[in-house]
Amino acid sequence: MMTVAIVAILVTMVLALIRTFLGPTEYDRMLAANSFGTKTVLLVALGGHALSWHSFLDVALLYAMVNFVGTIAVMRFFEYNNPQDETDKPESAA
Amino acid sequence: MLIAIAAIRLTDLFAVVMLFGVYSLLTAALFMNLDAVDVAFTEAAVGAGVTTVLLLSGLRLTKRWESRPQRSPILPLLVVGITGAALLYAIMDAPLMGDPSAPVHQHVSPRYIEQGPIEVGMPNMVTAVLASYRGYDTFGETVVIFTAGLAVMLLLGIPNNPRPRPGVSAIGDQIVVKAVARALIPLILLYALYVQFHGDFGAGGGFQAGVIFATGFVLYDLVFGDGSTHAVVPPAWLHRLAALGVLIYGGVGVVSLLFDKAFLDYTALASDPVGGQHLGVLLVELGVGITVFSVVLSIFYAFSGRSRES
Amino acid sequence: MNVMLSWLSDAFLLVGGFLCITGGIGLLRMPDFFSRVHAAGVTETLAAPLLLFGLLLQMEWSLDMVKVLLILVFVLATNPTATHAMAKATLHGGTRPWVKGKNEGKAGEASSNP
Amino acid sequence: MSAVLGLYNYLIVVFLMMAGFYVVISQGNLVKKLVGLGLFQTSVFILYITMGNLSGGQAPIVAEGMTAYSSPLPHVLILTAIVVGVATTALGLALVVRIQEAYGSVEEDDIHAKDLADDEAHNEQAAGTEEAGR
Repeated sequence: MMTVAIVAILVTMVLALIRTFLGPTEYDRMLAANSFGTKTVLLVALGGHALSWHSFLDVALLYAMVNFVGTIAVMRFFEYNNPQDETDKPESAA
Repeated sequence: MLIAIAAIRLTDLFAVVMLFGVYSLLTAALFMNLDAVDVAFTEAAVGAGVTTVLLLSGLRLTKRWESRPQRSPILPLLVVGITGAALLYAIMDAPLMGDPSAPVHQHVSPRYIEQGPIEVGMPNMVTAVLASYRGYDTFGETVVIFTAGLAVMLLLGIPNNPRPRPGVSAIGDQIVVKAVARALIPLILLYALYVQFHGDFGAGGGFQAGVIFATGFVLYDLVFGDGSTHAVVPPAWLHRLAALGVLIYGGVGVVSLLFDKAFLDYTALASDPVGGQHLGVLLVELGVGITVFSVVLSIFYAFSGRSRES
Repeated sequence: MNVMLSWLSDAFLLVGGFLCITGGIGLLRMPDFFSRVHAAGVTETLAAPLLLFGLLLQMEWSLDMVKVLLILVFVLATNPTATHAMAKATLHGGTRPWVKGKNEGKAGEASSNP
Repeated sequence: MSAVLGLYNYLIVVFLMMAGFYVVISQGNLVKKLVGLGLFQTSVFILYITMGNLSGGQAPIVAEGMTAYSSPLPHVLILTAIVVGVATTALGLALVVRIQEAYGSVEEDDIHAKDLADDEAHNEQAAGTEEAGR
C-alpha cells in the first residue's frame, strides 16, 4: 500500500510540475510550486520510511519549513513589480 | 532535467527563479536517494530557501522581464554540443555508480569510516571529517563565506533606516499569515538549535543550522514588513557576529597551538583525546554556525533594504 | 490488533493517495486560478494528514513519531495559510473568479498576464 | 544494460552541465546567467555525490550492524561548496544590482552598446581638447 501511495504522490508531483510550466498567471505558478513542495515533503516522509533512509524525518521537516518561507517570499516580492510592469512590458514586446 | 529546459526557455525571470527553487528541492530529494543526508539537508535549506529569497529580492532591484536575445543560438549550441560530446566520451570510462572498487572508495575514505568514529567519537562521519580531519578546509570555507558577505556589504551596504518600499506587496497586511508566522518562527529557531547541536549524531551541523536560523529571521522580516528585523538583530551586530564566528574557529586553533599541538588539533582541549575532539568540534561548529547565520542575514538585509533607483 | 493496525494504515494510505491524485488532476484541469486553489489547497490539507497517519501507524514507537507529528503540524499550519494568502493576493491583484457564462474571468486573467 | 543504469546519473550530470553552460554563454540577461551558473554548480554537486555512493551502502552515520557506508569525503566537500555557492551567488547578484544602477539595464547587449557609446563620446572629447590645445 505504501508503494501505491508513493506512486500517487509522484504522479501528483508530475501534474503539479506541468501546471508550473503552463501556468497562465504567476499565481498559478506559485500555487503549483507550493503544492509541489508539500508533495515533496510527503514523498520524503513516506519514501524514507519505505527505503529506510537515515534521519529522513529531519529532512522532511526542513522541507516543510523551507517551502513555507519560499512561498511567502514569492508573494512578498511579487506585487512590487507591478508598478514597473507597465514600463517593462513594451520593452520586452519590442 | 525538464525543469532546466523550461528555465532556459522562459523569459519571465520571476518564473525562472521559482522553477529554480522547485529544481533545488528535486535535487535535494536525489541526494537523499544517494545516501547523502547532510548534503540533502544543506541543499534544501540553502538552494530552495535562501537562494530563492535572495534571487527574488535581487530581481526586485533589477528588471523582471528579459528581452529576447538578438543573436542566433547556433554558435553557443555548437560549442555546447562539442563539449557535451567530449564529456559523454569521458563518462564511458567513469566507474559505475555504487561500484565498491571505484577510486573514491580506495584512499582515505576507508580510514575515515573505520577510524573516524573511534578517534573523534561521534556517529556522524560527515561532521567528524568536516570539523576534525578537514578542519583546515572548513576554516578556509568559513573565511570565504565571511569575505563574500563583506564584499556584498561593500557593494551594497545596509541602510540604517530602510524606506518603505514603493508598490503594494502581494501579502500586504494579512492577519492570518502574521498569526501563523508568529507561531512558527519560534519553532524554526528551536529546530535550528536542534540541528546545530544534534550534528554530531545525525544530519546537521553549523552550516545548516546557521542557514535555518537566518531563514527564521528572514521569514519574520518578510511577514512583518521592511526592516522590522532590524529591531531584533541590529545590522551593526551582524558584522561583529560574523567576525566573532571566524574568531571562535581560529581561536580554537590558536589554543591548540598554545598546548604544543598542531593548529586545530582538538585533542589538546581536554585531558582525554575523544573528549577534546568533542569539545573542539562543538566549538568549531558553533563558530561556523554564527558566521553563516550573520552573513546570510546581512546579505538579505543588504538586498532588501535597497530600493530601486530608476 | 496488529492486523487491524496494518489494515487501517493501508486504508489511510490508499485514501490519501487517491486524494493526492485528485488534487493533482484538479490542479491541471480546473478552468481558472480560484478553482485551482480549491483543488490544491483543500485536497492537500486532507491528504497530507491521511498519508502521515498511515505512516505513523506503520512505525515503531520512538522519537521519530514525534517528528512525524511535528511535520503534520507544520503542513497543517502552513498549507492552508499559504493558499489563503495566495487567493487573497490574487483577488487583491485584480483577477476575478471565472463565472460560467460570463467571460470576465478570462479577461481578468489575460490582463494580469502579459 | 547495467552499464547504462550505472552511468545514468552521469548522463544527467552531463545534460545539466551543458544546459547551465548554454545558459551562461548564450543568454544576455545577467540574472539568468546566474541561474545558469547555479545549474552548472548543481550538476557538479550531483557528480560528486554520485561518485561517493556505494551500492548497498548506508548514509555515513554509524548505525548498529552496518558495515558499508557511502564515502563521507565527497559529502563534506559538497556541503561546504553549497554554502559557499550561495555566498558567491549573492556576490554576483550584488554586482548585477550595481550594474543595473550604473547602466540602467542588465542585458549584456545594452551594456555593451552603452560602453561603446561612452567610449566614442570620450574619444571625441579627447580629440576636441587636443584640437583646442593646438
